[in-house]
Amino acid sequence: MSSSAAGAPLLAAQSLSLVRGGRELFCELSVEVHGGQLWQIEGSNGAGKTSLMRILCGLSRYGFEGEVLRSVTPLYLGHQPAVKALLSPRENLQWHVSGEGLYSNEQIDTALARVGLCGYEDVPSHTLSAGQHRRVNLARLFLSEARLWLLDEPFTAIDKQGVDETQALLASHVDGGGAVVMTSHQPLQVTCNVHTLNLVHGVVS
Amino acid sequence: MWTFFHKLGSPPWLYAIAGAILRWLVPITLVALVGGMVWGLLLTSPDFRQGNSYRIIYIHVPAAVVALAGYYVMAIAGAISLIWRMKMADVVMKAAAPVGAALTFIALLTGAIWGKPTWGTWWVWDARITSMLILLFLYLGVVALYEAFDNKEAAGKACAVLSLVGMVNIPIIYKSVDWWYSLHQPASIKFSGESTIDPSMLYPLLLMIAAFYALFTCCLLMNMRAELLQRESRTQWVKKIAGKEGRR
Amino acid sequence: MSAPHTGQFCALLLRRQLLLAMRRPIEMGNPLLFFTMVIVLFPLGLGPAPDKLAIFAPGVLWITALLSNLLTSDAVFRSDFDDGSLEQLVLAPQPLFLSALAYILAHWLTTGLLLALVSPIFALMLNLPVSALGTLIVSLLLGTAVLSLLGGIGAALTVGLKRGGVLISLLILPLYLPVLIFGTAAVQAAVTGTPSGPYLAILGAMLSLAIALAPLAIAAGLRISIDA
Amino acid sequence: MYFDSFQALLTMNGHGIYVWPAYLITIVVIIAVLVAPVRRRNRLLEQLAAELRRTESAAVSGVRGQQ
Repeated sequence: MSSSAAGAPLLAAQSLSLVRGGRELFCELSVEVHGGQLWQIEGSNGAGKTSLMRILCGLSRYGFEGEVLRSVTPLYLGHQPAVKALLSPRENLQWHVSGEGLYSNEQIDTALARVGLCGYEDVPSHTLSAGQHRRVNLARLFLSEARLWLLDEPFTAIDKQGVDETQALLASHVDGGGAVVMTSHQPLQVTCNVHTLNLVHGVVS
Repeated sequence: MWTFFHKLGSPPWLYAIAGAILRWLVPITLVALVGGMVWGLLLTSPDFRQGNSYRIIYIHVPAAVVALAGYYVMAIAGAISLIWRMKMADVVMKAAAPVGAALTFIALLTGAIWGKPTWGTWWVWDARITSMLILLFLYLGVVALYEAFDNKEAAGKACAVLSLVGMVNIPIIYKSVDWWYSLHQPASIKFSGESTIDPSMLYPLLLMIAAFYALFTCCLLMNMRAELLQRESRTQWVKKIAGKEGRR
Repeated sequence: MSAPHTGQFCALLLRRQLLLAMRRPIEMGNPLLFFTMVIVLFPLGLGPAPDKLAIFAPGVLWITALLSNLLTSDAVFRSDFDDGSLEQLVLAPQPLFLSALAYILAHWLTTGLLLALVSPIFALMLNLPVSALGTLIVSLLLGTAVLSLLGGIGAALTVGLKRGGVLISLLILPLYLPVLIFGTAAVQAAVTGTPSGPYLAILGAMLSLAIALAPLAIAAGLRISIDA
Repeated sequence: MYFDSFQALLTMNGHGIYVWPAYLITIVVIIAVLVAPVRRRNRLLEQLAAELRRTESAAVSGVRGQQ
């Protein structure tokens, strides 16, 4: 169920090159992400993984060569959790600045319960820990209807159980015809096939 | 036409053509500047009202005119850089800002010096001088914003937005200040209208305006060349030039 | 569950920003406190003679309003930039310039509007004639909205910079001038008993122009700052 | 020439103290804006040339080291 995915790609990057501070981070990188695929971007620290993610999701619009085509609006989770300390987790998700969707209370309750924040729905977020902030952010994955997920280090500050649950979620998203592009230092333990994109060597088959 | 446009986007070509233009433009500029100054200082007769102090007009007015035009050059380059993503437009913008600021400074300073014998005071909150002061702030804002960004590409885009905002605002600022001055204008200060200028005084003025435009172009091109070298310092064509000219 | 359409999203953002401001009432009070303190400085510096104060009152009130607006404009996008919300906002499918307008409206409601409403107290302390109070409020309502929009441009351009605080004043103070000129002129006209309508009309025209153009510049600035 | 003597040219009926400094400052500023880019360019080129020499010599010594 890997490269057989038919139709137009959800995300296509054509010969991306990036030079930062006189150093070439990657060169002529091309990748096509179809529904039903999970891509992991590989590279050591400072290799340009985050830069590539920002180019793929559209936050970086110049300073690189090449072209990125997105056929759907992706959901992007960056390094910052985008959780307002003054708002409760429920308010954070309900009025999320990403403009994704309007969710009912039940949906939010379920999503927060899935990330282990049951009972924290209506406390101010500044009483939560950094890891819990990241979990609030991950709850967006349970709510989202976006087909393409771009996740930059989604497992940072998440405990073992949370990582397992998130990986299961990624697998079910991919099985449902969605696509995931993510960076992570840990090897993924998921039931689906993992495609690897290496910043130096390109697509690894 | 399109090949010309494409060539404009090519740094080595731009560097070479700017060098070729400068080779004859710099001497012409210097001759025009010296000629205009000598003409204005030595050969014209003094104004019947202001006496010899009016000779400052030959640097004050050209500097002010070109400073204002320079802002528009900068803003239009900014628009090109934002709309067509042309990197060379960023270079033009970056190169224009300090020159424009320097010319505005000249206009302000000579205006103040001119004010002393004419109005008896160094500084008058006259509409035109106040507008020039605001123009200086706008220029300095662009320079400061550019320097504040570490990422020079983002700096260029940010300055482009700022200079466009400034361009929309310049007429509004000028009109407001003009109106404000007419509201508060003390009766003792009067201006001699420039429309009554005598041809014998006008010709050197026109020469000086042309000379300042040429000066602006020279500085613009020279700054662009330096900026191009810095931006392209990793490329082969710059290394070749460095290998040829850098050893001394 | 579908994505909110543009108007809905702007209303959501507005509500979110207002709620955030309400949860930090002290921060909402800070510009007002600043306004008060600077107003107190002027009689101390200029002398307490009532007639002298009355002459300077329109200018003093307007300059102080302008400074307290400047003080707060740096914070419009700052916290959202720091916690990553701004990235998400930029990526939202809804047009960014309308979202930016919602932010600016929230900023104006929590600064300019409050300032305009409390200004009569300070105007009376500065001996401004009662007949000019109405004009003062209207001119501040219109003028501070323009200031918020212009300040938003500066905030958007400098939000990615660590030391943006001083820079923002250099960038936007020159743009504030027309508002200051006509705002003061309107109040002065009301003091002398001449019609202040034309000046208010000009302020309104400036506001219309600013509403039309400033959000575009703010959106462009935000995209650039996010990218840097 | 309008002025009769060098003295008259200098004083300009009392306006010389305004006119001459104005021109002088202008000339200084003009020279500054003309010289600044030239100096910047020369400095850049020298830096780049030095860098080139460094990498060249490094390459040469690297080759020697291998031999």
